[in-house]
Amino acid sequence: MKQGLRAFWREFRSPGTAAAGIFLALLILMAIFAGLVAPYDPVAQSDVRLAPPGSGHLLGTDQFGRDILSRLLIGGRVDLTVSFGASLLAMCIGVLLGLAGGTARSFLGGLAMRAVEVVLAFPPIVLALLVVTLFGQGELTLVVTMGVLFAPAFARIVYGEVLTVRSLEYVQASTAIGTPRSRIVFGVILPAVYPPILVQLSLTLASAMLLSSGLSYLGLGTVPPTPSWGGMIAEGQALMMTSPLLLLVSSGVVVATILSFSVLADALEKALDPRRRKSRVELTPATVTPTFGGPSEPDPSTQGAA
Amino acid sequence: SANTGEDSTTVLTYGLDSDVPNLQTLKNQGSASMILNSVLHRGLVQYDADGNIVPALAAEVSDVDKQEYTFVLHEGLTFHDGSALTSEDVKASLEAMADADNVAKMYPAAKNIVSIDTPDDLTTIVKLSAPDAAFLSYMADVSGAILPSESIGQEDPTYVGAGPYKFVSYENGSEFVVEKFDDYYEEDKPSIDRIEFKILSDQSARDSALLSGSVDAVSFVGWNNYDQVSANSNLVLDETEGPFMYLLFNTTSDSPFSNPLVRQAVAYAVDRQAVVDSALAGRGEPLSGMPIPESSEYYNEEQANYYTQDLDKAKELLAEAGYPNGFTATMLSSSQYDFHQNTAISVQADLKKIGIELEMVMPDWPTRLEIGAAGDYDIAVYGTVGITNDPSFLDQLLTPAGSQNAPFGYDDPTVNDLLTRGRAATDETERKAIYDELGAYVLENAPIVGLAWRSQAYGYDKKVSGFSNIPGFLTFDSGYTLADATIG
Amino acid sequence: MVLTIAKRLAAGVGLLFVVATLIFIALHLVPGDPARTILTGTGAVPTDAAVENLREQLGLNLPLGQQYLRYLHELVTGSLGTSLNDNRPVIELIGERLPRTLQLIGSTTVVSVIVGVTIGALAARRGGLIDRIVMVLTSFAVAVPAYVAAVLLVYFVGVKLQWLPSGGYVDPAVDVGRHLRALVLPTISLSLGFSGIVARMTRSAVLNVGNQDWVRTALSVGLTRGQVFRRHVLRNSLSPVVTVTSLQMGGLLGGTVIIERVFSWPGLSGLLIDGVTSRNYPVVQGIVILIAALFILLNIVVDIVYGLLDPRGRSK
Amino acid sequence: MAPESDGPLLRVAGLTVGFGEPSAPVVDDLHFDVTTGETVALVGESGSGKTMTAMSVLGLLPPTATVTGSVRLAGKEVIGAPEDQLRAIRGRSAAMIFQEPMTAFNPVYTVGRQIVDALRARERISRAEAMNRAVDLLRRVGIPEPERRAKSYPHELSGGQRQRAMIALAISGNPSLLIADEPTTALDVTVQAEILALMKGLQRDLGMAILLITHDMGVVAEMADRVVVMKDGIGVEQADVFELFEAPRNDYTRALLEAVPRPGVGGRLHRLSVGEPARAEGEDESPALEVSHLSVRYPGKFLSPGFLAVNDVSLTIPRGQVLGLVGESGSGKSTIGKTIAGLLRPESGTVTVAGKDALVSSESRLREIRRNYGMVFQDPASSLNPRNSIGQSIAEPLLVHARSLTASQRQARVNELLEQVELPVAWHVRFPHELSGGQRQRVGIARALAANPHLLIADEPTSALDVSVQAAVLELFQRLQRDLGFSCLFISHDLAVVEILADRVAVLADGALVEEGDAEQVLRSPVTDYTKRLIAAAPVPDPRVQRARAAARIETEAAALTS
Ligand SMILES: Nc1ncnc2c1ncn2[C@@H]1O[C@H](COP(=O)(O)OP(=O)(O)OP(=O)(O)O)[C@@H](O)[C@H]1O
Ligand SMILES: Nc1ncnc2c1ncn2[C@@H]1O[C@H](COP(=O)(O)OP(=O)(O)OP(=O)(O)O)[C@@H](O)[C@H]1O
Ligand SMILES: [Mg+2]
Ligand SMILES: [Mg+2]
Repeated sequence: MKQGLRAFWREFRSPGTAAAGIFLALLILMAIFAGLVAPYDPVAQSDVRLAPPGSGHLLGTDQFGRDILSRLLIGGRVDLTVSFGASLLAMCIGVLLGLAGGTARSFLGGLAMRAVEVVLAFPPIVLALLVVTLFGQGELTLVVTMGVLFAPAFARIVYGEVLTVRSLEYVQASTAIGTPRSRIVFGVILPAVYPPILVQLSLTLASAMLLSSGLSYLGLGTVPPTPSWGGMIAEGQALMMTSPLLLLVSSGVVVATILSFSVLADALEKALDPRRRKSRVELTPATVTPTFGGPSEPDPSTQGAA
Repeated sequence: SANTGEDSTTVLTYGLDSDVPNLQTLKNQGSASMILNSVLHRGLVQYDADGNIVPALAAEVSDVDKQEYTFVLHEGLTFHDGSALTSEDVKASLEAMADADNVAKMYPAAKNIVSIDTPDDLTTIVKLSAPDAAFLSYMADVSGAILPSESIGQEDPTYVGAGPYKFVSYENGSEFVVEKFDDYYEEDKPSIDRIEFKILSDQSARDSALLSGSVDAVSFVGWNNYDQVSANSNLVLDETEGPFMYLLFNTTSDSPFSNPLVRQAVAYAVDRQAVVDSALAGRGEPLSGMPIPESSEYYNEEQANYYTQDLDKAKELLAEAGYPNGFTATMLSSSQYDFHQNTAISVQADLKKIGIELEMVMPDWPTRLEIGAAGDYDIAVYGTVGITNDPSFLDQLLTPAGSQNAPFGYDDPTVNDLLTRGRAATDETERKAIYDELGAYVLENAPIVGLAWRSQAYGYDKKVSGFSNIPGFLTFDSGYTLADATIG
Repeated sequence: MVLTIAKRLAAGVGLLFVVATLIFIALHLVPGDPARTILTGTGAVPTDAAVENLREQLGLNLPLGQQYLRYLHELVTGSLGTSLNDNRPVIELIGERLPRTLQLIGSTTVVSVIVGVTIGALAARRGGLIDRIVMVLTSFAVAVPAYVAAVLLVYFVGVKLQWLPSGGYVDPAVDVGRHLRALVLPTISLSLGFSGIVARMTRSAVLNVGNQDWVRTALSVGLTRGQVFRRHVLRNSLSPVVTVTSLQMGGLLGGTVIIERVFSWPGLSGLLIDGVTSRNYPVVQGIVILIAALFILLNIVVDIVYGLLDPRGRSK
Repeated sequence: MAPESDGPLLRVAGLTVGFGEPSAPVVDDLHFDVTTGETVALVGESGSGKTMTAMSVLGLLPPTATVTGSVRLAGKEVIGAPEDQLRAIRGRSAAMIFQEPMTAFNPVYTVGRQIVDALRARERISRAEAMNRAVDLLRRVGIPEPERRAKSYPHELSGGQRQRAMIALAISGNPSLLIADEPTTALDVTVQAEILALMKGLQRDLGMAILLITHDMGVVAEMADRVVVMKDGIGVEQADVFELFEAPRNDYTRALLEAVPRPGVGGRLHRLSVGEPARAEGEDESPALEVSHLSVRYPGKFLSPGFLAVNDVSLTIPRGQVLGLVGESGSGKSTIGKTIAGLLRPESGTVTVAGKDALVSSESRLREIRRNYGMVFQDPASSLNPRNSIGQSIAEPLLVHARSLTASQRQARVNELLEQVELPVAWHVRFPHELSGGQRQRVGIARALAANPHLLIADEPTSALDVSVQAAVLELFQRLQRDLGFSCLFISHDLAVVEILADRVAVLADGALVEEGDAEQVLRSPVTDYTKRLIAAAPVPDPRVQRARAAARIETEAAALTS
C-alpha cells in the first residue's frame, strides 16, 4: 500500500495526471474559499440578464441576471460534496454487498445480491420521491438517495469479479494459512477488484452530478435558488438554443471534473497494480537496445568473465 | 408534412403538446384535450376566431332575462355514428355537466340549471335558478359539447360527437388521427380531409418538428423559439397573452398573510417585469392589477395597472402590519414546471428586499397539488386561465369553489356577494359596475397578487390558413378554427 | 446448473413479491392523491366532494390492507389492475409500450457494446495519444446530459440537415424503412453515455489482464498480438463489461424517459414517469414489477454468462 | 525448416538482460550456440538467468527488461526484430515450454482449445481437424484420457498434466528449436522418462534442436549433448556432457554436481539422525495428521458424476515424522493436500489434525487448526498474491497467528526466513512477477514456515530448485524438524529427495494408496510393480549410466509392445 502511494505520486510525473490533480485541487480550494473568491452574491438578481461574458461578469449572467461565475464557484461546493459523498457512499455499500454476495455463505450472499436486485428494480424517481417524503429535502437526503441508487452497480460489478477472484489459488493460499475470512475478503479479494471499482467510481461521479439535477425536478437536493452545478445544467438546458453559454459553462466544469477524476483514478489504478507500475505493460515488447549482430567470429566456448 | 396524396386528400399534421389517454369531453383535461374535443365535438354555441360567441349546433339561441335559454337545433343533425342528434342528447349532455360528481368543466355554469325541457326534437329550453349573463360563454367552451346520450357515463371514450372530424385511430403516446365528417352541419366544412395529431410532449421536440417541417402546426411554440419561428419565412407565429401567473396566500389566521396589509406589501414588492423576463423568457406582460384581459369588455384600464413596484411603501405596510423586520414564511411552487419554479425564485428575491424570507418548497406536481389543497403553505405561485372571457370566472380565483386556484381559507362575504350579483345582473352597464366594485375591493384586499400574463403561441406553416389563435383566455379553444382551416 | 437456475427463478418469484409489496408501500407513503391529480390535471378545479367521489370510485378510500389484498390478487391473476386515469388494463398498456422500449434497448445495446468495446480496447492497446483522446471523449459522453445530446442531434441532424426524422415512432408493420430511420437518432443519443461507460470498463479491464503470463504463451506459439488481444485479452476482460452492459440495459428499461420525450418515442419509461407524476398506482406498480422481473432474468442470464466467460468462477 | 545460413541454428552472443536502471544485469554477456539436432542443457543456480535467456530467444522478455547483444535464430537476428518477424519465428522456428504451466495457460479456455488456436495460427486447417491433432498431441505427451482432458480447463488438470499440456502446445508446431524451461519438474519419474523419450524421438525424426533448462542433473545426464552452466547471469562453464560430469572445471559446477542427491546412494546430503524430536509438554499423543477413508470428487459438467480423484485413502503421520507421498502425476496427491488444508470438500472420510477434526466449518475452529500447519502449493506463481510484495506474503501467517509481534519483529522474522531460503533480504519489497520460478517457490516455502507450523503440507516444494538450493532447503527442513519436531506431508515425485526426508512413504496411483511403509523399505524393496517401475525410472546424474538405462527402458517397452 505504501509502495502503491509512492507509485501514485510517481504517476504525477506524467503531465496529464499532474494537470488533472491540479485541476481537482484548485476546484476543491475554490469550493472551500468560494465565498471569498466569488465576485458576486450567487443568488443576487439583477436586470443584466443573459449577459455575455466579459464586462463585470467574467462568465456572463443567467436569466435572473445572476453572475454565472459566482454561482459556479459556490455551486461547486455543494455539488462536489454531494456527488463525491454519494459516490463514495454508493461504493461502500455496493462493494460490501458485492463482496458479501461473492464470498459469504450461500444464503447470506444470495440475500445480498437479491437485495441489490430489489433496489435495481425500483425506479429512481419513486425511490427519490419516497426518500423526500420520509426524510425531507436537503443535501444529506440527496446523498443518501443517490448512494442507495448507485450502490447496486458497484455490487454487481464487484460480485462478478469476486466470482473469479475467490477461486484463485493465492486466495486459497490465504485460506489455508488461516487468514480470517474478513481479512481475505478485504485484504486479498478486494484489492484484486480495485480496477473496475475505480472506473465505476468515476462513472458514478458523473452520473451523480447529472442525476442531482434530474432529481431537483422532484424537489430533491439543492433547493433553488441556491446554486448547484446540476441545477445550472438543468437551467442551461432550457436556454440551450438561445443562450447556450450557461449550459456550456456548467457542463464544461462537470466534464472537466469527471475527466480529471478519471485520470486520477486511472493513475491510482496503475499505481495499485505492481505489474503495471513501471510502465504501461500490456502487450508491448521489451525495451531493446539494438546491438545487432554481436561478435561475428565463430564462437568457441567463450563465456563472459567468470 | 402536408401532402396532397395521389387521391388528393389533404392532410394536416399537428404537433400536440401532450397525450390524452382518456379523452373525457366533459372534463378539463388540459389544452391538448381541448384541441381534440374541438375537432371531434360541437356544442350549441361556439367561439369564432375573434372570440365572439356564435351559434353552432343550435341554429337559434334566445334568452329570457338571461335565466331561460332556448336553443333550436339545426335540422337533420347527426353524430359521427350516423345516429340523429336531438334535443334529448342536448338534455342528457347538460344534465351530465350539472352533475357534481362528473367534475365537468361546465359545472360552475351548469350547476344553476333547474330544468331542461324538450318540447320537440329540435328545441331545448333551459331554466336557471338565477339569471346568468355568462351562461352562453361557458356553453361555448369545447367542453360544452353535445354528446350522444348513450355515450354519457361510459368509462371508455367513444370519440363520437357532432364535430367536423371523426375519430379514426389513436395510439397511446403517439398519434391521434381524425378525418373529415361528411355530415357535419356546416356546408363545405371542414376543408382539410384528415388531421394527424402527433403527440410531441417535449417542448423542444415540438419546436424542432415545426421548424423541420415534419408537422404543419403545433400547439405552443417554446418561448425561447419565438424568434426562430417568426424568422422562418415559411412559418407563422400566432401569439396571444392568455394564461397568467399569480400569487396565492394562505389567509387562515396562523399565517402572517392573513393580514391584508402584508398581502398589499407583497403586491408592492414584486417586480413583475422581472418575472416576465426571468420566468417567461420575456414572453409575456406584467400583470399589475385585475386579471381581466384587454380584449374583454370588462377591462378596466385603471384597475389593470393598479400596482407598481414600490419597496418603501411595501416596507411601510409591513411595519404597519406589525412586521417591521419582516418574517420567514414558506413559498410553495413546483419544480416540475420551469416557469412555476422561476416565478417563485424571482418573487423570493423581491420579498427578501422587504425582509420577508421565503423558504422554498418545490416538489413535483402531484405533491404540489396536495400541499396546496391542504393549505400547508404561506404563499404559493400558481398559473391559470379564465374559463371564459367573462369576469364571472373570477369565482374560481376568489371563492372556496376555486379550491386549487383560490387562496387557502379565503371566503370573503363581500367578494362572494359581488360575484353572485355580477353573475345575475342582466344589464351590461350594471354588470360592469359590479365587477369594477369587485375589482377595487379585491385589489385593496389582495387575496391574490397578479404577476404576469403568459404568452401562448401557435405556430404553423404559411400554407395553413384559417387556423388562428383565439385571443385572451380563449386561446385554448383555438381548435375551433381548425374547422375553417385550409391547406395548400 | 439447471438446478441453480431453477433456484434463482424461484427466488425471483419471491423477490417479485417483495418488490411488489415495497412499491405498494412506497407509492402509498408518497404524498399526492391520484384522484386529485387526475381531476386537477393541468388546471381544473375539482371540488373536494368530487375528489372524494373519485377516490371512492377508484377504490382508494378502502383500508390499505384491503387495497393491498386486491392488488396482490390482481398480481397473481396477472392482470396488474387497471390504469386509474383511463381504465385500461395495465397489462395492455405495458404490452403496447414494452416492445418499443425493448427495441430501443436492443439497438442501443448493440451499438454501445460494439463501439464501447472497440474504442475501450483500442485505448488500452495503443495507449498514448489515442488513449488520451478516448479518455476525453468518454468523459464527455458520460458527463453531457442525454437531453442535451438528443436536442442537439434533433436540431442539427433533424432540423438543419434534415437527414433523419427528428422524432416520432413509426410502426414497423407500417413502414420498415421509416421505422428504422426513426430509430437512428434515439439510439445514438442513448448510446453516447452507454458506450462511454462500456469503453471505460473495457479499457480498464484490458489493462488489468494484459500482463498475465498466458499472454506470453499465446504469443510464443505464433499468434499475432492482434489475435492474442482479440481472442485472449479481450475475452478475459469481458466480465466487468458484461456487468456494466447488463446494468445499463436494465437501467434503460425505465430510464429512457428523456429520449422518449425528445424523440416522441412512446415507450415504457414515458408511461412510468407519467404514472409516477399522476400517482397512477396500478401503472407504476405494474411497470416496476415488470422491470423487476426483467432485471431478475437479466441477472440470471448474466450470472450464467459469468460462468461461461470464466470457468473458474462457476459455483461449486 | 533448415537454417538459412551455415551457422548454428541458434547463436547467442553477448546477450545481456537487465531490469531497472543501475542494478546488475540478470543475464550478463552470455555466449553460446545450439546447432540443429543438438541438445544443449542450460543449468545453473535458481535465479541465474536461465529463463530470461530463453525468453530472449523468442523476444518475450517482460516489457520492463532491457536487452543488448545478439540472438540469431537460423541466421536471423531476434533482438530488436519487428513484431511480425518475431511472430513468424515463434512456434515454428522456436517454441517454448514455459516453466510455470499454471499461469502459462489462459484460464478461461480449455487446453484443447488453446492448442487448436496455436495450430490454426500456423496452418489453415479446420477446427475439427485441429482438435483431432490436439487430442493426439495430448496423447503423445502421455495424458490419460486425452479426449476428456482436451475439454478440461487448465485449473481442472493436475500440475503434471498441465505441464504435459504445455509440452504438447510447444511441440504442436514441430519447431526447429524447442526451448524447454524445466519441462519435467512436475512429473513423476516414469512420466518424465516418457517425456524425455518423446523429446528425443522428435529430435530424431525432425532434426529438432533442444535448449533444455533443468536443475535435474539426471535429466541433463540423459539428454544433453552439451551443457552451459550459469551463475548470477554469467555463463561460467560450457562443456560436453561427459566431460562436464567427469571433470567439471568450474568451482560452481563442481559444487552443483556434488549436491545432487542420488536415490539409494545419497548425495552430499544425508539423513540427519534426528533422534527424538522436541515435543511440547502436556500434549496428547494423537498423531499430527490422520486421514481416514478419504474420497474426493471433482464435480462434473451437467449431470455427469464428476471425477473421483481420491478414493478411500487413509494416512497417518505420527508427530515429528515426515510422510513422503509419491505417485504418478494426476494420481491425486495435490488433491489430498488441498483437502487436508480444507480447500476442497471431501465426498467422504475424515481428516484430523492433532486430534482435531479439520473439516469443521466454524471459522474460529478452523483458524485454530490452521495455526498448526503450513502449506506449500505446487504452483508457486499462482499461489502468491501478485499485488503483495513477497515480504508481505511471507508475513501473512505472522499477521494471523502471531499477532503479538510488532512490525519490526515481523520484519526481522521475514528477513530471517528469506535468508533461510537463500534469498537476499533486501528483496522483501519485490513482487512475485519480479522473481524467477525457483525464487517464487522459495517464497512459498518461507511463507509456509513463517509461523512455525507443527504440520507442513508441502506439495512439490523443491521442484523448481537447483540442487544446491534444494540441498539448503532440505537441510532447513531437517533442522526445523529436529528443533521444532514438526511433521510433514511431503508430496514429491523426486524419490531421491523423498528418501532423504521421509520416515515413511505412501505411494498413490489413480487416487488410491497402493503401498505404504517405512521409507527405506518402500524405496529399496518395493512390493508393487507400480512402485518398482517408479523407482526404476528415477534418473541418475551420470550420463553413461543414465543413457544405458534409457536405452534399456526403450527396449523393454518395445518388447512389451511386440508381445
Ligand atoms: N520482471 C523482473 N523484474 C526484475 N527482476 C526480474 C524480473 N524477472 C526476473 N528477474 C530476476 O532475474 C533473475 C533471473 O531470472 P530467471 O527467471 O531467468 O532465473 P532462472 O535462472 O530461470 O531461475 P529458476 O531456476 O529459479 O527459474 C532473477 O534473479 C530474478 O529475480
Ligand atoms: N478442478 C478439477 N476438476 C476436475 N478434475 C480435476 C480438477 N483438479 C484436478 N482434477 C483431476 O484430478 C486428478 C488428480 O489431480 P491432482 O492435482 O491431485 O494430481 P497430482 O497427484 O497432484 O498430480 P501432479 O503430480 O501432476 O501434480 C487429475 O487427474 C486431475 O485431472
Ligand atoms: Mg526459470
Ligand atoms: Mg499435484
